[in-house]
Amino acid sequence: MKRTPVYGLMAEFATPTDIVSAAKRTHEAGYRKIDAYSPFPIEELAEAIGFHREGVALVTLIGGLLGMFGGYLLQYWIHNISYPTNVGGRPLNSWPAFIVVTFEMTILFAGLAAVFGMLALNGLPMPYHPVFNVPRFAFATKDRFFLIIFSSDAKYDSVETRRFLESLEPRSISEVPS
Amino acid sequence: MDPQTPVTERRKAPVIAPGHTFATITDKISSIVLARPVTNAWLVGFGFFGLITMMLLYAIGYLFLRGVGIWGVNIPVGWGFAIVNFVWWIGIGHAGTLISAILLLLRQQWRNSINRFAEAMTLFAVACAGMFPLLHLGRPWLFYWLFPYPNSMNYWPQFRSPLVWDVFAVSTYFTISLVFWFIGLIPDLATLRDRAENKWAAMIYGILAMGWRGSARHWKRYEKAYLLLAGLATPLVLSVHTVVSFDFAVAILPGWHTTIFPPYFVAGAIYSGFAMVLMLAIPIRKLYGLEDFITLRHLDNSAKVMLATGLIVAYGYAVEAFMGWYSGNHFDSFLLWNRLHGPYRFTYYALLFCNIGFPQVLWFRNWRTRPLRLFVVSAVILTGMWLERFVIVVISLHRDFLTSSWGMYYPTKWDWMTFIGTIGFFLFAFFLFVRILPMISIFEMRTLLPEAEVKEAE
Amino acid sequence: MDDRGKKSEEICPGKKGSLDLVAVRKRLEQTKGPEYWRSLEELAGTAEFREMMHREFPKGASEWLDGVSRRGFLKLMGASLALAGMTACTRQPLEPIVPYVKQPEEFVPGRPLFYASAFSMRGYATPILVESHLGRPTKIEGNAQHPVSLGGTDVFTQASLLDLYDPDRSQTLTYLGDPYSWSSFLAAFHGPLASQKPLQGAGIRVLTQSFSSPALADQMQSFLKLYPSAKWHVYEPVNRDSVYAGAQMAFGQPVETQYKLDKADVIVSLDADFLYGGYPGFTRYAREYASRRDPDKSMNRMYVIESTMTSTGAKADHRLPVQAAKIEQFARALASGIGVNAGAGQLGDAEAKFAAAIGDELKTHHGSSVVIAGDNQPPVVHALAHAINQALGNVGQTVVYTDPVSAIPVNSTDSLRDLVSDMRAGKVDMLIILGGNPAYDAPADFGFGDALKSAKVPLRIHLGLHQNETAELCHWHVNEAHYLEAWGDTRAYDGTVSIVQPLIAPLYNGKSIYEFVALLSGQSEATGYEVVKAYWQKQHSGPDFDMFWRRALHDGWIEGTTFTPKDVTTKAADFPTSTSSDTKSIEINFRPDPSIWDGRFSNNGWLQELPKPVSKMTWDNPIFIGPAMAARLGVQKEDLVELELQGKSMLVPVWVQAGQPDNTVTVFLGYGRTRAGRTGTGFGFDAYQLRNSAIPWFAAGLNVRKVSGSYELASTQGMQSMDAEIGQRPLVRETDLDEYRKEPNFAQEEEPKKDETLYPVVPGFDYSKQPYAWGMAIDLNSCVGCNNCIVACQSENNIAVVGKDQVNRGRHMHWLRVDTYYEGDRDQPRAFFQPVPCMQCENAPCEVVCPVGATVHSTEGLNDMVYNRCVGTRYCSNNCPYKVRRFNFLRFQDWETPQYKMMRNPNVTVRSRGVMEKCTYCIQRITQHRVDAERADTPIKDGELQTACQQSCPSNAIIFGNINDPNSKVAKLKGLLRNYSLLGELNTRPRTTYLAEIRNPNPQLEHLATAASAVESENS
Amino acid sequence: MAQIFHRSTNTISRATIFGAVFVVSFAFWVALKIERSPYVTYAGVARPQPVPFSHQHHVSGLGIDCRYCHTSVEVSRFAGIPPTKTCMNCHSQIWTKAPMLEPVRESYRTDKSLVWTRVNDLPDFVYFDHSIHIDKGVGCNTCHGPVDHMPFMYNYASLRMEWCLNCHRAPEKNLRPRGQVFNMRYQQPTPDSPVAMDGKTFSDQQSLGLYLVKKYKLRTQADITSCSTCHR
Repeated sequence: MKRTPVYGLMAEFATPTDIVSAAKRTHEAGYRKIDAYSPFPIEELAEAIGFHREGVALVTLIGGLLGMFGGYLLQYWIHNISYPTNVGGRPLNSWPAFIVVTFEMTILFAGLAAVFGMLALNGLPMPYHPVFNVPRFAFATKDRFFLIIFSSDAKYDSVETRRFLESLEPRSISEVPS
Repeated sequence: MDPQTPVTERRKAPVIAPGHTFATITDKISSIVLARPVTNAWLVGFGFFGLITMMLLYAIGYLFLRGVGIWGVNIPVGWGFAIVNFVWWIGIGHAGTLISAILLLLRQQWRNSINRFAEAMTLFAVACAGMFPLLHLGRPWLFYWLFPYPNSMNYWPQFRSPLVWDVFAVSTYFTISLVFWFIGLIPDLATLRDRAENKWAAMIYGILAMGWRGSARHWKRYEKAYLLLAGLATPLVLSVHTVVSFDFAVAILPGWHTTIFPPYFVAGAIYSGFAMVLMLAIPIRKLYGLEDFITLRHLDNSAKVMLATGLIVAYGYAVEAFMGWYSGNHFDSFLLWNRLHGPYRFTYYALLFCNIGFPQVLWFRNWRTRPLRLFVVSAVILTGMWLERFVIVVISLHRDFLTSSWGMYYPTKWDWMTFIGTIGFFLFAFFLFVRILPMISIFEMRTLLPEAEVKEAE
Repeated sequence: MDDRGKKSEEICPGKKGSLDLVAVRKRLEQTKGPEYWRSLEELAGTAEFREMMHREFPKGASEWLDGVSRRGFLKLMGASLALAGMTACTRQPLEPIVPYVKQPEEFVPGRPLFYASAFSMRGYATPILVESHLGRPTKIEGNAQHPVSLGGTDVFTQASLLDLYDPDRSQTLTYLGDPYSWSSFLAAFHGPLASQKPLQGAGIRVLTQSFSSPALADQMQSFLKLYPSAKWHVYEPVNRDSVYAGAQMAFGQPVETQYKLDKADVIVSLDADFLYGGYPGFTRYAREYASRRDPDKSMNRMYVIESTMTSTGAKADHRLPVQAAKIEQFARALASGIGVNAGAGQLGDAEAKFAAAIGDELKTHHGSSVVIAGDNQPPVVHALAHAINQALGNVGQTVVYTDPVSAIPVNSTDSLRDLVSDMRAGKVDMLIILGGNPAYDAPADFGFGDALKSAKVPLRIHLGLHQNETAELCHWHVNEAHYLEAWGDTRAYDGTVSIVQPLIAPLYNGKSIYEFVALLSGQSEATGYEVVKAYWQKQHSGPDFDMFWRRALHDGWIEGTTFTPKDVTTKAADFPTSTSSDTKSIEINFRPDPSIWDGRFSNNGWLQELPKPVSKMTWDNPIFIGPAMAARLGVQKEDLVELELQGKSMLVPVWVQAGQPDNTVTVFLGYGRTRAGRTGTGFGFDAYQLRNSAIPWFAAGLNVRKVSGSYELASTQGMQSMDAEIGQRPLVRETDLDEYRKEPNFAQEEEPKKDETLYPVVPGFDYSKQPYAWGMAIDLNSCVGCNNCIVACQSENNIAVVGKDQVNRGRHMHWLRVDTYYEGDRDQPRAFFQPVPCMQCENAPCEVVCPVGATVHSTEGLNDMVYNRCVGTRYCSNNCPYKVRRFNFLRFQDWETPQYKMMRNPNVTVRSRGVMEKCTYCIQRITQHRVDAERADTPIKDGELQTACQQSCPSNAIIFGNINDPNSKVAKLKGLLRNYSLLGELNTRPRTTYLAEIRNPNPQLEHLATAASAVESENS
Repeated sequence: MAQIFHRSTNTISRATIFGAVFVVSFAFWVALKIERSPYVTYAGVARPQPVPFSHQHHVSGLGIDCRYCHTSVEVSRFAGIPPTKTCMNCHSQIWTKAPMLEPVRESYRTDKSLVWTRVNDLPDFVYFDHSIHIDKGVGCNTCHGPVDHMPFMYNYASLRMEWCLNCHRAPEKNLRPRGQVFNMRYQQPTPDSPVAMDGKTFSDQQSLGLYLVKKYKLRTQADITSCSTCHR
């Protein structure tokens, strides 16, 4: 795909309601490579830009299962295979006693999987990003809402797209340099 | 907030005072960190607790030099202050996780303004707690033998021991609380990054924020991960104090060998935890003028939680006492007798007063909504919960099966220095926290505003 | 401490620099390890020593006082390094290994050798075997072949090993405190001795403790032949004067009385504490007594009438606590009761009934009963006892008379009195004190100390193990050789002679008493070996002396030296009244301390920390006061009281002792030493102040006044009753003979069935399939609470002494303790002893909770404790229902003092700070025997493998062995119906079990017992 | 707002996070290696000795049996270090002038012991018994290695607990006939060099080992891996 000097076009909105409707219309207009930014989570927004499957849950589940089996097998191996000892006449495989650690390991692995999974899927850390080139974007973490159409979108055309965005009555429109 | 609050507000205080916008919330909270100059009050407190932390280090140094013998522990009372403090601190930690995780699952929006520093409190409390199991070892420099690592002895930890469970439970708890707290911070760190005038501040917050830019996709994954973490932290927090209670319940000692322990330890933990939350929240909201965000509603609710958990704890005591009599096991009945008439009876009476008697004032709204009174109640409860652990550990140990091996336990100055030292360290860390991180979750506060609602565009 | 400076000055006027030297010694007592040695070299006369002192010692002293110092700091560094997780990378330092130049043939490195020898106290020997590792004696055991020991020992014998290695032992010969050589002493001594020759030694006085050594007696004779006018005195603070006087009274000659307790169905003790160490023949008596306590055979019955609560009284079937003076009356009543004309004693009601009942029983046991009078009773009581035994036809049956064991059976009090008057009269030119410490323990009225330091005695020489109070007042002090360092011989209570052979060359070139006496009779170069051997060469008529000699050394005694019974006839029986008892006034009783005796063991840490049998007191000698009397006086334990007797008074703390007779105060001798050493100095209170020659043992008219203030006492037992306020705890299961016959398995209620468990057999750990499963049975009926097992264990297992302060904090380290419980009326209680080692539970609660698996089970059912794995959570101890685990809260072991390094058992790890430890059933012995058995391809035979506590138990109360072998003694005992597990209801499956205690009360006297139990039942 | 960070920081930040994982695990791995390294275990490291005594020379060169010097090895836990006398038995006759042996002669003259550096040095809390190992058919060089090829003595094995356990968990892997215990050239049986014993021939260690385990009545694995076997 040919590289354009422009990263995308960004429109700024004042309220959650505006950005959500704007995003919906952009998506309906056939733009696919789009994104929206808000200072707090807005469930409708992701829907609006057509983002549905996030995949964190799966990662977490895998992590959890790993922790669970890993935890129990570790204990089983230690007390039955590696060095079986007679501890107070208790059975080698004292599974009731092993439950606790198994449980803790499950939680630990699941938790870490959730966090790092989320970061990885979000491609974080990413301290540099073109959108930060837009001065107004600083308000994305305060009280402003932004919609962006990436230049990589098939339907993207610097003139057409700008006109389309204007039709959404944003506070302002700015071009995001790559 | 002063007692003369408008009647309206008293009837049903909101979780956030009217008249705030996204901008005002953001500015007010972030300015505490970015704009507000260092106050003398802060410096004094910071310095003072810094000194106490030094005392802690001194006590620890001497401990490593001479051995645990400098404490009051002996045979039969092999565990003294160290374990008492450990359980106490762990318990305190629990409130943080409860507020941030369980209340989140329960959709209790009022949590949003207190969860941040409650979680910080959890971290510091668990850090304090974590010290003790290590310090109370006879040979602390071998603590790592409690972890399974491929060593040249080909020998492993003994996973039937509750102490190993502790190691895993506490370290898991600390790790999860830490990441939970941290990802909660990410969006706010981004906010600070974008607000900071100082280049270096911007840098640091920027690195920590990891380039968060609030993309809708990110938010969706973020929310999911946060929810899952909450879902994981909830059973975790319950398990941790259950495991701690196993330290006692698994032993065969009269007074320890009880099935009631897990539930009533957890309840007790939350009980003391909320007490600590209030003891921190009440002065902070005054000092930093955050009455708008930490409103009487929060105090009221926390007080109610304390009342509820307090009653569960009371029930726990009742069952213990009843079983002592009903079981017909004369060791248990003697334990009860010993608590009531033995040499440590006063600790038991004091505990009954602090944990059951006095907190009943919380039935009255005007105790729940008067910050000063609430502060006192919390202090009393914290003392009571410490005493509870003392009663469980020491009274059970000092007179067990064989009358010939009965003994007494007298804490030494080193016991006290270590205990007070950890309190100092706890507050020291907390002072640091309020200076450099937003003590209230900004982005979650934003969601509390009415305009955060997306109105259906027709 | 400072007053000692003053004192020494007035003691030796004109003695140059005395103050500094006192200061030096004082500091020496405070310093430890390397410093101590260095100082000694310096003491050996370098010029700039004194100014060095002031630079060196404060450092040393402060180091001992709190261990934060160079060494301590290094430890800190070590610890912090380690904390950085670096332990993995800290490497073992290179160790040297030093072979012999010429290795003695009999030595096999790594295997101990055993030598027969004998420990003797007051002239009475305990035959022993001494374990030696490459020439270092490390453990003392009873000589099982010897008829007197039968393997048993007493606490003093066991602990005498520590005296050998005592770093405070006097290590040089001194003149006025300055070190001198032996040769310079000879030079200085030669003149005065020679000048006595013309006077026939009129100015020579020799003072010894009482002894039985034939060789020494012979030397004495030849010395007295050489110097006919010289005098030889004997003094023993805890003497047997009244025993011999009693015999004199009864038979006209001093005779030794032996008892055959195995033949006695009825034993009556008149204040005789014959079931505790120190009593002549204790080891044998304990064995014989125990042999008759089997409830399934014919059981003996013991009555004890005593004036102080003792372990003997605790074992009595009927015990009558009365004032000491009362006992004479009791004896009279008893005697006339069986037809001896002794005049009726004035007795109270109950006492009279008691006496009558005993009388009736004695009459029905002609020839099978015995009456034993205590050493502390006046001669007349002994005479009465003799008369009673004669009347009952016990003589020749249960009572045997022989020649006295003591070589000089004179009245030691009179002997010392004569000496003092001679000293005062200036008749003494040279006083030679061979052993003992009269300056400390002589009767107060003699003023021996003042007489000694007065210029009237121009030459004073002291031979002794310690630079003690007496040595300080003498010009010359010669450091004596310990009995494990020197040759000698001695008699057991039955006269049998044992050769004392040295295990090690004298550590500090000490001289033995034989060598010193040889010097007196002019053979300055004679060694102890030559003296002793020469003497026996004379005695031995037979041809092959070497054979005889080797045999004697090997067996530990000399064939045919046992005394033959004497026929003695009673003189005209009149029994002069000695004391009039008035029960109104308070009586004072002097007793030797059960742990440190007359003070000779006060620098012995093992004994100082040994819980005394009835009070469990350590490190102190509070007075005994009965509960009722305490209530009257309004005092309780640890209160300070002032005792005032005949113008003399002292302050002492109170111990309220159950079973102590009313209106009687017992004070224990041996404490309050001022020059004992770092362990003995300054502990307890000196009771000799009140004791004078007229009242060696007891006297009426004591005033007890409560004064303000209190004094902390260190008792190791938390509570002395088995019953808590709620619920009785049948820790010691006991009943009387009739009940036992009715319901023999009474002890086994609550004993869970073998199959009552949820746990399957752990694979590979099926004990029933093992060749060995170790177990122990402790017969509470046999145990006489003599504490011997505790010291034996301490010596075998390198157990640390922690000191009074730590004991007070509940940190004493004894692996094996003996609990003493009192039941019923505290003024007339029934008392029980219960030795408690590790129970080695099969379902051990301690193991489950150990996070690092430092304590797990062996396949033979041992509860292994792995010190080097322990991180010290103390969870195991918390979860141990028997509280037998011990923790090194601080660094209790002394790692510096070189002597202690020599003393330790090389087969047992020396535990360091922060580690849990406990009884291991002497795993080192088990392993050694297993290895040897496997090499020989034979199973370990029952009885050949013995734990330390079992080996030297005089009463055979502790039986250890293989419970998988149905024919082993332990298996048989565990099969008995009275076998029970302590706290069995917890189902911990202890390998150590107990045989319930069965008493054999006299039906006639039952009402007393029932009265007691009535009180008990209302207590509970 | 302006960019705070340069483009490259993205890669850097990810690299650091990712790398951290490796750094930590590498450090851990190193620690474990060090614990087992000759630096800590001295395995294969010759010690400084007062006299450069060569086992190679005396054992393979002169064919002196181990027991000539280590006399107590069959009867005691401790094999024994030869007294100076033992050296002088020969060296009073041969090499009487060798300067190298002066310390020995001096020790003999002055009756002062030679101070050697201990080579196979177990921690003090480990109680090893030579006699029983020899009795059960564990060869000298199984633990001490090719002593007959050691000009300077060093410990062959790490003497770590895991090393002891290797054998205690499967003794059959190392047992040999008692007669061969002191044979430094003994080879474990292979098909082409079988070992004959009691009229049977064994062509592999496994079968021989299992046979000896029975014959020498070795205790079970559980027995000899119990803690009190070595620790007291």
